[in-house]
Amino acid sequence: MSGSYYVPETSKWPALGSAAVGVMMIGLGVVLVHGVGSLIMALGTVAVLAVMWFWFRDVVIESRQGLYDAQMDRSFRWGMGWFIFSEIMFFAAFFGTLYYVRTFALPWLDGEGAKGIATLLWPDFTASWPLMNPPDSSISGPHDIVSPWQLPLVNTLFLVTSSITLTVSHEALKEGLRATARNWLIVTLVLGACFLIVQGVEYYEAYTHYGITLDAGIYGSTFFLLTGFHGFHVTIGVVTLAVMLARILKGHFSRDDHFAFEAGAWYWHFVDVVWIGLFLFVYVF
Amino acid sequence: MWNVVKSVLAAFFGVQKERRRQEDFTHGEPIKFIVVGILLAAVLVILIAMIALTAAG
Amino acid sequence: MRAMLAWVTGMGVSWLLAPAALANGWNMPKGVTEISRDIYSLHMTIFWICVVIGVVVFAVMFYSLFRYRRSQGAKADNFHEHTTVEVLWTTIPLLILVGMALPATATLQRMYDPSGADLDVMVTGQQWRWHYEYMDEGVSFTSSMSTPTSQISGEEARGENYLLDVDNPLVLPVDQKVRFLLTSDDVIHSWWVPELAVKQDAVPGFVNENWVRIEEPGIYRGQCTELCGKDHAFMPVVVHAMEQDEYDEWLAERKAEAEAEANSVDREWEMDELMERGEQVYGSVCATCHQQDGSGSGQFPALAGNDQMLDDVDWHKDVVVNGVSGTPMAAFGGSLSAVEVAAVITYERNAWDNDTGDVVQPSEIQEMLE
Amino acid sequence: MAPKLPPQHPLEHSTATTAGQAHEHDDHHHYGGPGGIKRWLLTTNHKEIGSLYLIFSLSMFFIGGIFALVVRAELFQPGLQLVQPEFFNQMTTMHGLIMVFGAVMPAFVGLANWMIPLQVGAPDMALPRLNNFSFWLLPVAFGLLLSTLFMPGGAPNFGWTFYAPLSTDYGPPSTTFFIFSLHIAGISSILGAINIIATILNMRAPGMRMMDMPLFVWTWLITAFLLIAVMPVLAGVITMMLMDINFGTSFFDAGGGGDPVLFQHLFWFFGHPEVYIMILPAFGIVSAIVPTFARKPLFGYASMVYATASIAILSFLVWVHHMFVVGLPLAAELFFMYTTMLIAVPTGVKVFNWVTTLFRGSITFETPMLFSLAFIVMFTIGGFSGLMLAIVPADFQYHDTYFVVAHFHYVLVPGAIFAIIAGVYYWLPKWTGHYPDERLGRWHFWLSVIGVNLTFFPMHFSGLAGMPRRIPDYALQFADFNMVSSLGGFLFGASQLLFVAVLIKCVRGGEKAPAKAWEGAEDLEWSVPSPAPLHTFETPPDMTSQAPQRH
Repeated sequence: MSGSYYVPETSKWPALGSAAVGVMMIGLGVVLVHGVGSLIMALGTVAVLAVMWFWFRDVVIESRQGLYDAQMDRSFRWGMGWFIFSEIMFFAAFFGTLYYVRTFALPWLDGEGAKGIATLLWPDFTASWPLMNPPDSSISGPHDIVSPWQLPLVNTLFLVTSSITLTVSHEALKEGLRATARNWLIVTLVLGACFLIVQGVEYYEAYTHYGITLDAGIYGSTFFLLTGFHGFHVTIGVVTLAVMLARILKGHFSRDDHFAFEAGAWYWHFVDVVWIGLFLFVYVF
Repeated sequence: MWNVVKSVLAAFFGVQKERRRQEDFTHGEPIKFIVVGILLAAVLVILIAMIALTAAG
Repeated sequence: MRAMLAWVTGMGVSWLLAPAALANGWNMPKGVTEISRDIYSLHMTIFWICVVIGVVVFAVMFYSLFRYRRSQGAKADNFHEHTTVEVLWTTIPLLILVGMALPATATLQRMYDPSGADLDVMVTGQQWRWHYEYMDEGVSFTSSMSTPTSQISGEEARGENYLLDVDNPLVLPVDQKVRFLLTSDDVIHSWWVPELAVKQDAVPGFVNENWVRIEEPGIYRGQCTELCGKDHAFMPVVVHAMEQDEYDEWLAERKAEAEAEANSVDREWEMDELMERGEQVYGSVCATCHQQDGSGSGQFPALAGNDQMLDDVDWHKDVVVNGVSGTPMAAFGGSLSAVEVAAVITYERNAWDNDTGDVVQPSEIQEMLE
Repeated sequence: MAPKLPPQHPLEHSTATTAGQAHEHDDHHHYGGPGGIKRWLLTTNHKEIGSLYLIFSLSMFFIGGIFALVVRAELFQPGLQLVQPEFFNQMTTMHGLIMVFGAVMPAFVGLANWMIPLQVGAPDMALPRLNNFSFWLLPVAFGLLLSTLFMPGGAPNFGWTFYAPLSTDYGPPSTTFFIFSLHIAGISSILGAINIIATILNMRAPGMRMMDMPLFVWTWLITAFLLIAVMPVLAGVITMMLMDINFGTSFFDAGGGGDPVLFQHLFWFFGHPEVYIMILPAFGIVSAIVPTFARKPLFGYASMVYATASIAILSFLVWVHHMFVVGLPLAAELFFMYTTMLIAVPTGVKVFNWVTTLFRGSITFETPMLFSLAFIVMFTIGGFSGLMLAIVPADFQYHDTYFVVAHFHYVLVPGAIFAIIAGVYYWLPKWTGHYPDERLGRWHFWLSVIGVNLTFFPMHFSGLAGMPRRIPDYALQFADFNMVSSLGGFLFGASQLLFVAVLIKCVRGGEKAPAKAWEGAEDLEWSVPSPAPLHTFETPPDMTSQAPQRH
């Protein structure tokens, strides 16, 4: 008897995908280093997106054909689970940076703690968080900060609510209530989009009115590093969920076969949890 | 529970009787071992940190 | 099998030779401080522990390889567990490690106690030289490698202290606790003198502490040990340890020089004086990058015939005093005196057929520094 | 852990699969896939991808090796003869980067691709298309990295550890491209590791429990976990570098409130587990080879698993031992000294287990065994110098000298690389159906052993005598050591050409190997024919009857 595990035939998407990634990264590098070549970068990016489209399309087709058994399903689950773990570690590096800067570097520069003698070099520096006046006086710090209790709080509500609506949608899908699932997924998407818009407004405010910029010292650096990569991940999540909506509209997914939706939901919850961390440690404390 | 702790400690030490190991792997729930393992690893880290902090004065 | 035996013999011989070799000066120096001797003894203790463990383990291994050859008809046993042995070979190493950790901790505690220093020296790493400042004494100078490039390229025979000679060594008194405060103006450097057992990174923007109490007068040589760019190999450290009275004399001389120089800032300097002083400063500070003949190399621009520099004296002064951010050109306003800066600028504007005739007075630079 | 569900026929491909099984020996028109270059570009087969990884790794090994020989040639005598310091620094940097990310890691991934499905009785890797993607990212990444050599300002010249601010404020313009090439290589590693974990956890033959898995599988499971945990941290830190270089942030600049040392913390939080990523699979390979040629079960299988896991966990707690002289609070130095010393215990256990496996065996000395035995001895020597380096006060003298260079080359060359070579000799019969040439293999072995020791043993002495790392020129008292090292380096490099000769010969022909190519070999891969057909275990082997295993 033949085995049941689906081993796909040859596929051109992986090789094309890596070529596309190469073009995109080289393009980005040329733009950053030489200030030209945005066309190469754009081409590469489009190619990457196209490859993703076709690759996932193949997977969807195979899934629709019923080629995937329960073991394959588990492989996808392990794969997605560990992928999210890798994303957690990516953010862990950034949270670690924030922690290190606030707990060690800044107090040391100000003369506190085991290596406080560094204050010899920065006699006028006083540590504070958010850091308004960086040690080097030629770097101008922000002159105002983002209050956590305005836009960030709104965004927190958006994202937490969206996690709940997504769960409702998921439960509905598990019950086979496709229309309900669709409606709640739309609500989730709207909330996600609202989050991104509000984040955009906040960035605009920060840059133009508060003087929080990438080159405003370590506060601006960590602020944009963390919120920026988070926002990028939210964008990916929104796109993923939009694809899931399209698939629901096309009649994909059944009560017990909808791992793509579930994977998207895992990802969304991960993005939500990271935001809670951000809200607490970037904005509140 | 005590058996789980003992097994995890044995694993930390790296020596375990074959019979006990077989038991753990046939009857034990992996999640218990993982949780206890993480907790005891944290204890070990804290212990070493305490020693280091004491020595550093 | 003969090959096996050759290998066993070879390994055995090298293990026997290793300690013998160590006795012949291939080893870590014992050094001239209490800490360095402590470190040496830690080093030798752990070394011998490793040798003993290695001899035992490899003896069992090679015995097994020899005794249980299949070509000699050895039949394989089937055992694959033995709790007692396993407990033993986990516990014993653990105990040995605890035994090693105790003296290591004690030594480290002493190394980390810079309190009660008699003298503070600020050591600043720069690409690619060291700057020393005797804090509270008003004495400071840069120390650059003095091995000529002709020796490096092989045109001239290499001297005894090839790559390990500097123009101005760090002078320290013996039997005094000297505290080092280490920092850097550009990248991370590391200040190391093996015989003083001091190796400490110099990190830009931060200050590291270390200390030494040298017991014997002498000249001790070391090198930068953190990759810091192209001339990483060419920034040696030389410490000249002197008896207290000799040191005091040296310091007094240096102080007098510094004072004289400070007083001379306001007076009008002659071209010749500035050129003479400038050539000396240029050779010690600028020549590693811009070359002795001002021809530059790679990313370092030529100064001979450099139109931007020659046309705009203010720009020239600004570059030397404040550096150029985003390039290796450091701000020398902090580490050179006003006289030195004025001298080197004058030199650069008149040497190598630049011949502008410009004279930059120390007073102008002093103004910029304030 | 993963009870196999009753096999079902896939809807579309049942005919193809059945046909495939009938023509198992006939690789080329199997599945009607493309031939020629396209076959290799588009393949989803774990064996083909494994071969691609191994060939890629071998070419990188030679490129990185040539860079090392440039370094050794310059260091043959004092003075600057061949290259200028700028280029010398590029060579040391590229040598390190290529060897770590381009040679050793892909070699292990290649072996994992080939052997893990065979050792756990799986038809392929869990996610075959992703597998192909992981591989083809590598040529892109390293093509980009190598191209930096031809960029204005030259290639990265700040060491493979690329400490800020030398790499950020003072790096060449190509640094941005170097960062992107590492990003791509990192994505490749993460995806590869995810695939390996999913394969091990989900694709084992029915009845094969975790504690029945061969140690190569176990060590790779743990390695894959380490990869997924730390490669993203590397991605994070190089992203921060990128921003410091191009967007004016101040993560590693005290003037803006950052800290250059933060870079080192993040880098080594990745870097230390990375070191074990490069040695744990080697432990697995040696743990397969030693029992085979001692014809005796591995001593202490369970403790080997535990030791591997403890080494992996401890690897997250020791990163600061790379930074003992950077200026850290005393408590930190002590904590990391204690944890580092602890690692010696599980590592020692491994060595003791191997030696005890030899004890009262019935030993023969085929080439894979010779390399494994050399691994045990010389890895242990590297372990000893590692233990010495853990003693913080002594490390103040050893740090950044050739003693460190000697240490990590002992664990990486006769450690990781010898294990890879041993694994290749061991599994070549399974891959090609022919035994590798034993005579050439022995020459390769002895010349390598002599070359390696001539190269790296004197470095202990030059380091202790005070020679710093990464210098293109040195004081006269180090001249003899360096001359010997350089001669050894060229001997070792040249003797690797023999390896290529063995490989080519073995692929083209040689003594035919049976399914069980080595008398004492026990694992599942030896139950399939040699050479292994393109598709194996399409029907999973039932392992339930086989328990208890020999472990």
